[in-house]
Amino acid sequence: MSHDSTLTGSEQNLTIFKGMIHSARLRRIGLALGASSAMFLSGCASNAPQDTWQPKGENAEKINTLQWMVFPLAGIVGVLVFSLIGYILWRFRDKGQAIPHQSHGNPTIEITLTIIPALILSVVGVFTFRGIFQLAQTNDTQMVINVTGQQWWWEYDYPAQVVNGVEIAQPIITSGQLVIPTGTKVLLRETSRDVIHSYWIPALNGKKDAVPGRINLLRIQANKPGIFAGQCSEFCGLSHANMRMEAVALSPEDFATWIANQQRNAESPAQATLADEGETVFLNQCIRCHQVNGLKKADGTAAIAAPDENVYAGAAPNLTHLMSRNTFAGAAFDLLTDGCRKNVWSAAPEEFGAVYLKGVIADCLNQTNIRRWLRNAPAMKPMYANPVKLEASDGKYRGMPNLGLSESDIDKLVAYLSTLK
Amino acid sequence: MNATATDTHEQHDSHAHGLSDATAIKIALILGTMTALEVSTYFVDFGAFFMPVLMVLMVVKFLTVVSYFMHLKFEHQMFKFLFYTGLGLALFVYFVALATFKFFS
Amino acid sequence: MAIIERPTPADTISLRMPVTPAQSMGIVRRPVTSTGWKSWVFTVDHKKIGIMYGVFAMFFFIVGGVEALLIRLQLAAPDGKILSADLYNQMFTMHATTMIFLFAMPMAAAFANYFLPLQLGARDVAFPRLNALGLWLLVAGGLILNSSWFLGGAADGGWFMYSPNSGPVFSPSNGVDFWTIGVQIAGFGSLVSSINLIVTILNMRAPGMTLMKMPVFCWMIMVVQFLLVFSLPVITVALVLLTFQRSFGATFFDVAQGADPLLWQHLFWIFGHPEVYVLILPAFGIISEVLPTFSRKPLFGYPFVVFSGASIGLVGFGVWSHHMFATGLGPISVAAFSIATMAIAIPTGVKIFNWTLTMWGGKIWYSTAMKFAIGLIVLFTIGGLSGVTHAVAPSDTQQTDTYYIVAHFHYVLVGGMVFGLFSGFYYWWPKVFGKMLNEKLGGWNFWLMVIGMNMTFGPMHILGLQGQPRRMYVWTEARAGEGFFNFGFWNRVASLGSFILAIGILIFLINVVHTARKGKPAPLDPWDARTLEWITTSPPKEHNFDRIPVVHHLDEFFHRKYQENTTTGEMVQIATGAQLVQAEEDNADAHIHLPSPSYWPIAIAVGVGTLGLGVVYGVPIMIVGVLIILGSAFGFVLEPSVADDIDYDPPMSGGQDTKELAPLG
Amino acid sequence: MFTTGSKYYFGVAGLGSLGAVLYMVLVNPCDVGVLALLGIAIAMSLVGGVAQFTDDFDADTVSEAVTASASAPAKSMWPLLLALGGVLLLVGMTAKPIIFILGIVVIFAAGVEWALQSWAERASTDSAFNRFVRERALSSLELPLLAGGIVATIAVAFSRIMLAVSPQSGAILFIMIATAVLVVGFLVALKTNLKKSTIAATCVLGAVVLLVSGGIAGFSGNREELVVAAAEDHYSHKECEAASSEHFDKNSNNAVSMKSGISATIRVKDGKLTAQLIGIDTPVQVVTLARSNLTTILFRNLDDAQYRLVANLGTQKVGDTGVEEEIVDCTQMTGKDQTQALILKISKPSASSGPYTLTVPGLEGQEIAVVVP
Amino acid sequence: MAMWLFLGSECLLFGGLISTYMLYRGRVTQGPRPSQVFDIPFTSVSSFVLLMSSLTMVLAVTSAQRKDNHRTKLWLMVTASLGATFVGGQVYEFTAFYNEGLGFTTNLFSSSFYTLTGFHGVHVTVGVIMLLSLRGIISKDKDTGDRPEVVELIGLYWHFVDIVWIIIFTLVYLIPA
Repeated sequence: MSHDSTLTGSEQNLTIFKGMIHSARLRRIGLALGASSAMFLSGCASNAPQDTWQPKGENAEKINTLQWMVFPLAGIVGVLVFSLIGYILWRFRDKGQAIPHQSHGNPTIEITLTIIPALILSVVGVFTFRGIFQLAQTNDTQMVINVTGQQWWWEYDYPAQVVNGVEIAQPIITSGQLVIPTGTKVLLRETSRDVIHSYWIPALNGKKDAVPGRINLLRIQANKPGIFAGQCSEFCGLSHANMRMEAVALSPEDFATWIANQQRNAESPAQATLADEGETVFLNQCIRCHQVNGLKKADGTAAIAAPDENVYAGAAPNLTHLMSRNTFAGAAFDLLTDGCRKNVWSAAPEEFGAVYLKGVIADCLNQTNIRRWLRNAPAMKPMYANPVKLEASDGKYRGMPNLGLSESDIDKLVAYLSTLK
Repeated sequence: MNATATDTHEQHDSHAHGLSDATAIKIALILGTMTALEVSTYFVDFGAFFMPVLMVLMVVKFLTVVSYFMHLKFEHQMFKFLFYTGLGLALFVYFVALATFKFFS
Repeated sequence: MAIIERPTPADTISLRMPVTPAQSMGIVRRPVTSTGWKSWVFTVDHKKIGIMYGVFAMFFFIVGGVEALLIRLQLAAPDGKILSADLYNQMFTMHATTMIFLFAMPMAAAFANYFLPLQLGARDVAFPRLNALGLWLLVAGGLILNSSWFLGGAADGGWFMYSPNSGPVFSPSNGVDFWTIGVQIAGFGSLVSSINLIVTILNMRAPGMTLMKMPVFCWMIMVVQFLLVFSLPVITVALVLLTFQRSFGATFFDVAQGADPLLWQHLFWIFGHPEVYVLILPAFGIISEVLPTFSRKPLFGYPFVVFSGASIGLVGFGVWSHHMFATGLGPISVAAFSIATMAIAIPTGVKIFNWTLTMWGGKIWYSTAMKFAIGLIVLFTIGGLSGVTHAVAPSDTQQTDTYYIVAHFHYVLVGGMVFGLFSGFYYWWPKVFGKMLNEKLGGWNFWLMVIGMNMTFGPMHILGLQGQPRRMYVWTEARAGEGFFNFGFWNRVASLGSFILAIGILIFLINVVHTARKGKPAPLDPWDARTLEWITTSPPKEHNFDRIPVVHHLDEFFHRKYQENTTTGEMVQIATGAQLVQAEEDNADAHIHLPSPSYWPIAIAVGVGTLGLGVVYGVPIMIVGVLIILGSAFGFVLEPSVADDIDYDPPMSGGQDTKELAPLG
Repeated sequence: MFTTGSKYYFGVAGLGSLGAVLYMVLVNPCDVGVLALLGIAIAMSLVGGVAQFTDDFDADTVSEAVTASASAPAKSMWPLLLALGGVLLLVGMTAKPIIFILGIVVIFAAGVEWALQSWAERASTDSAFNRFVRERALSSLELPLLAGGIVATIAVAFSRIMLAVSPQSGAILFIMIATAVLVVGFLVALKTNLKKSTIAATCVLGAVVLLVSGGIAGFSGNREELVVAAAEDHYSHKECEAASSEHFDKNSNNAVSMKSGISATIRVKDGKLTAQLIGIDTPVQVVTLARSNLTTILFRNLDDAQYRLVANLGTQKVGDTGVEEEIVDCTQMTGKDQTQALILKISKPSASSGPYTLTVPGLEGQEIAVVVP
Repeated sequence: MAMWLFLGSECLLFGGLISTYMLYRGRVTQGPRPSQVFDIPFTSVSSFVLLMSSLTMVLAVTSAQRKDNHRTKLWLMVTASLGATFVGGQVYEFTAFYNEGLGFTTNLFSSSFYTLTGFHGVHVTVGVIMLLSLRGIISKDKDTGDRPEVVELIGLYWHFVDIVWIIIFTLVYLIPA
């Protein structure tokens, strides 16, 4: 069926204008064209990752039901009104008739025409009312994830809890891709560290703003394993367009595997490898903001990042399991090459978990993207990273600065980062 | 009182605002008393009546000044409409807005 | 024939004052020039002010249009390179701000200023000098807003300017300062002129014109002015809070202190939603004049149209939070605002039905003005229906901040408001300039705009439902999808459409130039119109009416031309418009008092502008601004109510026949 | 009485001494500026005295000039004021910027007045008309500025008095001043036979009293409590002990007006400490807070005893000294059924300097753990 | 009429400022809280003063309607003096609060408090300036002309400032105590 009955409306509207000057026959042809084109359009099943009409979870389905009620209704009303207008425009065109009787109206008709829309709307209103309260329900939640937005990426932290019988003993921090188990009612507690963002995975639920200082609740649930795209949808400054996110649904078993992996600390690469040298570069540069759990400084103490001293938001993505995610920099860029990405996105639900849990294997690593990023991040994604212009934020960056790394450092870092699975 | 005498005398000549100097002074005294009562809540514990008493006094004072000092009571309907629309809208809009911040819970 | 009586040169010299005061006194007198640039700058004539509003608005319509075209160019293909992220953000912010504050509101004010007194049968507005003040404040605001382009970058926080993104840390350039100041000043201007217009409507109607015999255009303008009077102070509060935070370090939106960013959103939308009706209702008023004229029938259900307009205004104050369904208000608030939002669809629907039924049984003349009016009905209905789809709050959470919303409000504002204003251009052009706009070019203008508009904004419905959010300086192939509904195709269509729309508007400008140079002089009553503005010459004289008309009917002018044949029930013409105008001239009033021009409105506006710049650039400039305001405000108040006789060129004698000022204007 | 010329000199002398007093009050009593101003005052009084004595040096010519022509320059004090402005400017350069600014203002005002006056004098040959011109041109500026000046003077003088005296006597004084104004008003209104000069004298007297006492008060400085308060700034440090603190807990109240955006609510009921998180329906004992995130926590006391909520957020190094300092934040003392808000931003993970806890002094052994990953 | 419309509009302005204050007065992370700095006896006197100035304004208006220039000027002066004292009181209050550690940028309470009462204070000041100027105009211009209306308009404005203070006094000062 049509995705958009208003589209039918605009088709219709063009039709009407034709009808206005031409004959009724043409108008009828136009109508027929409009109807058939609507059917044609609906025939083309699209594959848009952010389509709002392809719900993949309970709450999105509830919304979709309401959409299926109100859109056709609006379409029908539109068609009726436009038909009436078209008819009037043709019937009462100036054919040389006398000046019409100066009728000032007809209260019966008017009251009727006021009551009819009121009735229609009150029916819609009842369903809306019910829908709002259903969507706000949280008391049967099975899992909680804290979602924090900042310019221009999302952080997810999973508090210690037991999900579907699997224990998350230590809090997990990840970013960009939200991983959830299928068939589980997951509650997102959203907030922000700087400006207002909005979390929106169309396939799972409508959007909800992440407001600094507030906790907003959004419940999502995925029916089947798969990956669902989203995009920050509240204007949040310079790189708003590059603040994306993905939600990954894994079967409960796969999810347990994922959790087990996330609970691991990173291990240092073998001595005297390129990756080992990369670790040194990391400890010199990246650790200022990016945490890698388990990473130790040369003196053996734990290396703890201090993003609060360098970045205005006070946080930077935790890179401990970077290669378990498919994207980086606010899910704006792929860690996977195009081919591998396609494999993940088009994987059938049954095999999706296996494909996803492989992470970014060496063959699939998108070297171009990650190297470009390390070479000059702000050039790839606009950010406030020019130290000269940071007076207002006490010299703290908003986003990642250009680190001025040498090509060999970049080689080493890439080697090291690939070990962070 | 001298001024009052001339005032009542001339009252018919002036606009029909119906507020003589004497009445104005009486109203001011009443308003003063109410303010004193309000202030007393600071020194005396009114318990559960604290908020309602203050609110009622505030509203009464407000309306008294508006009706008599600003003689809105004696003015044309249109003037009342203009002012009270603004006032009513302000009350409605800001009450609702505060309610969304869970101000009253 | 009445004239504004001026003395003959023989009366000039007053022996008491041998020195010619024109050389000596400059600013202490009221200016009196009636030609040249001074006659415009210092004018208090509502018609001249109306025209200046129009010119100003048209200029910014073009500016905003160019900004829109740049935006569409950037988005025509994935990863657009025409604008940087920063510039794009400034562009969409200023596009919205310009179109709303510097085009739509001034253009509506242009129509209101010009036609309100004419339709009411008045000689001028209630406070002519305040009227001029409103205009010049708006100009000051507009200049300040746009000067930011050249002074370190324009505002980049969106026209909604949500905190904390608009705070000093997240928008470090001066752009937001200029924005708050500019909007604030323009807002003062609107406040001043709206108070003026309300008083005009309530006090200065022609004898016999009860409120329910007043043209619908005046009604809609009155509703709009009430909306402005009661919503502008709210945005003033919001802007003051933001200015204090940015310039003086206040903490209002500082989350670290415990502030709640939603405060801004509430204040903004308490203003912002009535503002939507401020934009659309004048257009409703215009087509409520155009449709009856060209259908040769009175408006169907006049009281219903009036009351639906008023109730739209009233309910419009109770629905602001539907812009905030996704902000986490809690289900109760969302439900309440959702229902209220649906309720507002009812009066809107009533209007559409009444317009439609006005045409029923009529004798429709498809002039360009009528075409635009019909275009408004159809396009606005589309926008209205898509509006209903997001009054359903859960559905809105999928649509808000996507291109679906962009499509919705452009159908409402371009399809609704702009089409209404263009309908007004074609309808009233002969009245204002005495020449007919070319109908053939008008046809091109209309059809290109219809096609362009639908091509631009129609596809945005699809884009939005496919999940393309707004305000993104690029869109990416990775999220574009495949098949018929992919982003790429429809974005290209939209960009193409925007240029067609632009060509349509260009043709209007060509039409204007063409008309000015070669246009036919307009007949006195070219459209067989219905309301009082046509009972005088085109363009109207400075004093509007030779004789203040006495009103007996709604559509007075029509009823003076036609009478119902009591037996057959047919309307029979008893006089032509030209005859009626002649009759008025023959029975002109003897003495007509009009206010003198004044220096002070523009002086105050200069002072306010200086003060505004001072907020950005430092206290000394502020002091200068305050001094200018103080001086000119007292000059304004103390100004003699009558220009001195000797100020006239040639000077005039005696006081009784001079121009006269409305009290405390 | 005084001759025309001497009036101006005495006027300037008066202004000079007034300026000196103001300067002493506002800027610094022992400064070169005071000397300069007093010098001007004395010099001008001398010259004024001479002028008075010699009948304006040569009275005849002056009076002749005035009567000779209506268009002759009228008497003007603007040049002198201009000069005074210049003096202020010079003094200001050596002394205080405020004098400098005052000088600029005076010069500006005198310049404008003078220019307009001389311009008005040439407007026509009719002096009445010229006055009219001058007034119309200037009253729009003079009126508001004069009014503004009066408001400012009264406000400054009055507030200095209030700052100097104790709050109690301040309130009484305030009542007395207001009553005096009212009473004088009513008296004048009722007694129509009062002489104008009496009224004027009363007003002048009132103004002088206000100004002089304002000057004295400003000179003697703020009352002691305020000085102490300004020095100590005792509301700026939080005292998080179990006992009530003198300043921090003074008049504590539970006006947590805005209850939106709350992340967690901590309750004390029957001596038990529990935490409730938004979105999670069961009470918890461990709270996970995201790093560097602003979190509002409500503390609600349902017991009779007074408690406060204390957040112990580990330690931080103080500068380069290597000394570890505990980071503690807390609410005020909270009485029964009262609520207080605590706004936290924790920038270090609990792994680095934890563990973090929320405790209530007086309820030992109970705590809510805070985990910051 | 225009004045009433303007006052209706001002209702929304002060409504917004009062709401902002109400919302923020309890959110204090540092520095003093409302109940710690307010000096209720003093502010009560302020309120009385403003209330009485409303009375004298009424008297000025009635005098003007009687074309009694002498009393009009007198009551205008008295009203202006009371108003100026009120402003002085506010200056005192602000200075005292500042000394106690409550700067404009200290916390949400201080920002919203100073903005609200400052806006009101500016309104009072503008009112006093208008009163004094009006008095000056009446002195200079013997012709009363439309003066009663002008006195009345300024009176309306003055009373409005007073009713705003009635609300501020209760909501801002008395309630948190």
